Amino acid sequence: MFTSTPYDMHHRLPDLPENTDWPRLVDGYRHMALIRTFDKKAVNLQRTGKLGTYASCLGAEAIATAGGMALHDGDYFVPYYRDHATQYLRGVPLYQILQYWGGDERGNAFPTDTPAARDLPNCVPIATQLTQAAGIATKAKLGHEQAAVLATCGDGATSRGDFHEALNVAGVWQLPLVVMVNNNQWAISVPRSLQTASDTIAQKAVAAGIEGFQVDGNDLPAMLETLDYALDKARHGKGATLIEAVSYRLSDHTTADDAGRYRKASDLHAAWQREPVARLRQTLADAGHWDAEQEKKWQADCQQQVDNAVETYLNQPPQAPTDMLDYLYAELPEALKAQRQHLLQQQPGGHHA
Amino acid sequence: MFTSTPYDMHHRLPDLPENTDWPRLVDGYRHMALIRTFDKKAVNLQRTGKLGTYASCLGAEAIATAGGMALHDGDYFVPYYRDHATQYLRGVPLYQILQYWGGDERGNAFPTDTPAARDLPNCVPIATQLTQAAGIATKAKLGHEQAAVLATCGDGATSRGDFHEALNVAGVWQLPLVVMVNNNQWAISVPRSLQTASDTIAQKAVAAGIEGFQVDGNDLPAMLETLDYALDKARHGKGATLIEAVSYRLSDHTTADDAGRYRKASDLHAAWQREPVARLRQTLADAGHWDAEQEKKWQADCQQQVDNAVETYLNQPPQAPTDMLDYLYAELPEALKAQRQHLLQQQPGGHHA
Amino acid sequence: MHSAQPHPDTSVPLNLLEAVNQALRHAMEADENVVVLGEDIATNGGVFRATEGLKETFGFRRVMDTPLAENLIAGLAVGMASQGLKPVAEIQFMGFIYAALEQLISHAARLRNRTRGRLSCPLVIRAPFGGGIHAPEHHSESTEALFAHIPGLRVVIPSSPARAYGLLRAAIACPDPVLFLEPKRLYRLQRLPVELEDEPLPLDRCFTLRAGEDVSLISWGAMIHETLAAAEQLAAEDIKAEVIDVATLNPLDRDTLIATASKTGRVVIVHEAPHNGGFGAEIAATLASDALMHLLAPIERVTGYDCPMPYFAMEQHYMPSVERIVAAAKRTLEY
Amino acid sequence: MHSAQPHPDTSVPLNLLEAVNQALRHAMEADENVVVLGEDIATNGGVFRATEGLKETFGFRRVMDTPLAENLIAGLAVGMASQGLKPVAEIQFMGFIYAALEQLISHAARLRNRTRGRLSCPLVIRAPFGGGIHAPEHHSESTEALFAHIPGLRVVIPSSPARAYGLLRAAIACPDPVLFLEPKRLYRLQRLPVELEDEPLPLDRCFTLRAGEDVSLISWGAMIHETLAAAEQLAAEDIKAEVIDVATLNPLDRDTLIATASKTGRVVIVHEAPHNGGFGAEIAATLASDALMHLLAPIERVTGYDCPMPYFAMEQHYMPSVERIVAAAKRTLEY
Ligand SMILES: Cc1ncc(C[n+]2csc(CCOP(=O)(O)OP(=O)(O)O)c2C)c(N)n1
Ligand SMILES: Cc1ncc(C[n+]2csc(CCOP(=O)(O)OP(=O)(O)O)c2C)c(N)n1
Ligand SMILES: [Mg+2]
Ligand SMILES: [Mg+2]
Repeated sequence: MFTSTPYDMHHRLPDLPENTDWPRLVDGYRHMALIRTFDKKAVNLQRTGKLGTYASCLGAEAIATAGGMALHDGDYFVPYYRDHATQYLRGVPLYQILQYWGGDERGNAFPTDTPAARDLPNCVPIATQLTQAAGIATKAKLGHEQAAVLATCGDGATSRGDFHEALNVAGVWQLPLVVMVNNNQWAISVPRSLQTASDTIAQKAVAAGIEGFQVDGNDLPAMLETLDYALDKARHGKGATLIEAVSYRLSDHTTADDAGRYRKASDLHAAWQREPVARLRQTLADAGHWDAEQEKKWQADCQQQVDNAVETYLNQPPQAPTDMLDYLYAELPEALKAQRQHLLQQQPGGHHA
Repeated sequence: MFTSTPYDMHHRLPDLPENTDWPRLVDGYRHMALIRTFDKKAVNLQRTGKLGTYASCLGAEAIATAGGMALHDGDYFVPYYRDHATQYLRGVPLYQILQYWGGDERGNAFPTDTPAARDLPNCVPIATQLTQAAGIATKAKLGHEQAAVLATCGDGATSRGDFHEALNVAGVWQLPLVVMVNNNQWAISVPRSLQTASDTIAQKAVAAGIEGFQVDGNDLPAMLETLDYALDKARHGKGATLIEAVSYRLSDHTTADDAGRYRKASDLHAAWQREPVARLRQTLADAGHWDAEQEKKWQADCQQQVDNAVETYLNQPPQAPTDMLDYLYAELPEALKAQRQHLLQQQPGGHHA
Repeated sequence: MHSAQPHPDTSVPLNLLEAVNQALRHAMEADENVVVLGEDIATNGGVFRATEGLKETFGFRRVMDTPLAENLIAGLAVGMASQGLKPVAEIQFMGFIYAALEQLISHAARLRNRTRGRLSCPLVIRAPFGGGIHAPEHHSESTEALFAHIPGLRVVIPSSPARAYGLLRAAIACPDPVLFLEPKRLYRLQRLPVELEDEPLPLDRCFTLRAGEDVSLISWGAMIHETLAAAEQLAAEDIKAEVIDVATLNPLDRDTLIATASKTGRVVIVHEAPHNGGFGAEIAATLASDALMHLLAPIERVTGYDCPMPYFAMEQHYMPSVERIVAAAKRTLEY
Repeated sequence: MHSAQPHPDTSVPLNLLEAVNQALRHAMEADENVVVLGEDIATNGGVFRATEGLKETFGFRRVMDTPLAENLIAGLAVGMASQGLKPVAEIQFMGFIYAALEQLISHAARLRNRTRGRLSCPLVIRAPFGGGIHAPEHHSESTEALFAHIPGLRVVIPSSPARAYGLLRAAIACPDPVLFLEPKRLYRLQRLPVELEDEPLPLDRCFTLRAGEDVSLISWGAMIHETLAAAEQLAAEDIKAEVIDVATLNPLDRDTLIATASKTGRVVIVHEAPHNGGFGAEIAATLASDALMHLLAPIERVTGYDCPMPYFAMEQHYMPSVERIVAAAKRTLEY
């Protein structure tokens, strides 16, 4: 029932088998490099007052990229808030990701012509997305959709009852659900060791009677392999899976946090030795699928894409204040019409009162 | 970490070892027989309109009796609502148990000179008592009390997040907590198989990194052995334990339920073959520690005790309506004085308005 | 003004529970996206039998016994609703709904707003509420005010079989999340004619159950019955009371309330929930502001006391009585 | 009338956050049964630093980083409090308190009542609340009305460093469960003198922050600051506003509120929470009933709109402004 794939703690990825799909890994590398560039820019935008509190995905690139790559268009994605790479791969433009973290709900109005159209938005109340993901999986199952639902959360989220309730119903209803835990060792300042006494997070699957895996979250090929298996299993009606992706949060919790208060510099330094992006680049380079020239060009490309996204983001027109009422119900109730009128009057040009 | 004691599905208990504490088992038998007499009477009182909705403990006698016997005076008990035997053994008089089910909060004002004095009252919102039990265990641990906390719940309760949250904190804080699940195969009409896909409930301990046992809940000696071990372990600071006590609910869920709608008569019949009271009587008789004469006398005694309790219960004076306000805060707030006055006036003799 | 006048030709006599059951059945027939879920609702047909027979007709796929977890039930419903299903979830008793609040407040009520209309959340949560049936502890709650204060969540409370049917059909058809509270004391009170082929009832209108000029009695849920009885008693003394069933607490039909208060100048608001912060306060505050110049007496609130509903031995001392309503109405007249 | 006049000799300048921190420290020094628990409160000293330094002084046994689960935090606190500890639990943001509601409603607020005084539940739940700091989604809630409607649960909201200190000391000493809501927008606003050796402040009294005869401005929490600013503006036009900080929503000090309304005849109630079913309704309803004959104008409520607090880009459009308060006050005067 529960299998543990020991993950490599060193800075090199394990050797890959002969039949490795190199183009897929190169693609994966490109995405990871792009999202890292994006992430750095987002942190800077926050520092200069152009973005709100932002949750960096530094160190989570392989996990979220693998999620985005392994999902099929007909699948569903239920994120937490560190899944920028997955969202991007589902079709959310980078500028909209910035718009969200810029305090603007329009960032959640994903383009309707992409797989992201029906994905849930970022989930801020920890773990609450997981029972919803089970509900979506139920819908997919009832409709014989042969679709999988991928839901993500952090190691801290596993302490909330929601995590267990969702896994439990996924087990008993044999739902096409994959719950992937980004075990980055911290929940803000609380280390994994104070979160739970279980040796692994993967073994929590035992309580729900489903399969659980522990996998190196800094190893894109391993992540893809595990996700391919679990999502495929879900699509074929073979039940739910818990994946513990072991990583390390290389950033502060968010831009509002100062990890220096609780994290040892030596731990952070050690974690950098096995960070996912450099590891994959090394593997690709060693195998002759990536070189310095390509790297230089791609980095420039990434910068360009991110700069464009920032420009688009900064040029979005402001929302109408009445938007706060206009999207709440399918139709504005009679009872809110006076408030809407009042809001209109508060606006520059309107009649103040 | 997780051990499963296969339980005996037949109508005889397993053979007992040489050093069996027979007087303790005879005591246990007496308690179980008493509570069964009580239970039958309580159901009848409900049928004749003298009690409210009542949760029968038919089939749970060994579990709850073992709990009451294994607890020490300095321990804490956190019940659900089928633990009449434990409550009785902690010092709650039978009439007060009736008073509770008679719709009267005074039934929760346990005598102050008994171990029950600090026990929590029955818990109606399923599973909510478990995190509280963890809180009590934390208090016991902080105070170096060498005391254990025993909390109970049903199989249905294991689906609630509270169950997992409580076990998880008990694991990570190494709390002196024992959670005992009365797995009676039903949560009202929902069978165990629709509640969870885990093979056992005991294995849910794996998620919390604590020890879990499955034990035959119709086997008083086995229950005592397991509880002795787990409570002792707790008292000695060795951490928390989950116990799955496998039983069968021989009654309707409560007097408001009709199990005939969802339970096969043959299943019920099969369950009666291994019910805990007759089984223990047989074992004691076989070993020469109990005979028909003793049985007759004790049954008469039980009847007498229960009749006395019913009389005391029925003769309790009514509460003052102002009690609904007077116990809410330590001191009646100014803001409630007018309401209290109003309540006084509503009473016969008072001024209606 | 919406009054449930039965069409003599096609109406059938149903009690409130049967009306709920029929509404569920007909909604499931009309739209295959409607599914029901909850504890004990499939094989057992619900502890009150509100879902009786649905599993037999629609099968386990659309009638789901969930594991015992209210937070899960709400989360499942949110997930389903986000993708176009129309889940109708039962919470067995209102006293057990609190674990579902986070999903309702933080997700169900906000999903449309926070995705700027991309996703919506057309779920219905049904829960029996209120006291008076000698139930166990925690089984007799009336905490509707908590929900009425959640923007984005509709709160609907029927007080007759016809309104139960018509409002539940409307709630299920509604693209917004709805909390549908069923006054369990009325479940089997009486069979009354229910017109099954009418349009669903509006979700934003009060119902005027009795017209009158002297005093307005405003209530909802089971208390409507004490309120109507009080109106009857007042009539015997030639006092004409208007009785308004608020029925939808959010959004609130302020116009009808202001109109009745302006007409009679005297208002008694009746609810079973505790006084402090009860929803009667919102209505009283609205009327005191928007109908102030018409008020001839202070607004009276006849409510439960500021304590939890007592365990059943003292229930009747807690519940607002016909007597208290009549006395309050007279106070407004004698002011 | 309780006004926090500093004793010039022993007072120290603190901001609201520091006052909370000092109150926790002094309560822990005074009573070894006081323990604090929550997410990130020990090593990190709380995400706002309200518990900074406590772990260093009192150790991990009394300053507990819990696993990430608000329902657990509340349940732990209930269990501890039932056995004589005095837990002070932090919920990191009010937007994450909903999972704790079941424990608060069904247990904390009832334990004394349902055991007829055998057990009690002297816990404090602290939570930062309100908007205005450009926080992420779900971090800017003001849902105090939900809690004020729970009988048995005290709801306390300070609006200055001195009241934060004095009320938190009182809340921790109180044998009843208390929800203590901290207006996070004020955390670091200004340092003001706090008298650390005074008696704890009363938990059932409003504070009159400014006396006046023309109009009563009633508010609580961060909105006190807009309200005081509005009073200042009104003063410039020679309108004397009385400003009342309600401070304890449950139990509510109706006497002080009725007195001010009776004196001025004009009332403006200000809160950040949405309008419908907000706690302003309870105050307005009380005054419209018990001070009706003194009212010279309809009671005004200046509140948030009936929608969730918007994500921060539109926060300022949602928040009641000084301008809106002044305009409402003038409407009552021009009525
Ligand atoms: C229900 C809830 N409680 C608390 C918070 C505040 N909070 C935000 S992130 C976080 C830690 C989450 O840790 P983890 O689940 O490990 O995810 P990570 O951020 O490490 O990826 C906390 C406590 C929240 N957002 N929601
Ligand atoms: C939170 C909550 N949800 C629902 C109920 C209604 N209810 C009462 S008992 C019960 C089933 C409990 O089953 P289980 O935990 O197996 O205990 P058992 O009664 O079988 O001993 C339910 C659903 C409740 N009391 N509390
Ligand atoms: Mg983490
Ligand atoms: Mg059971």
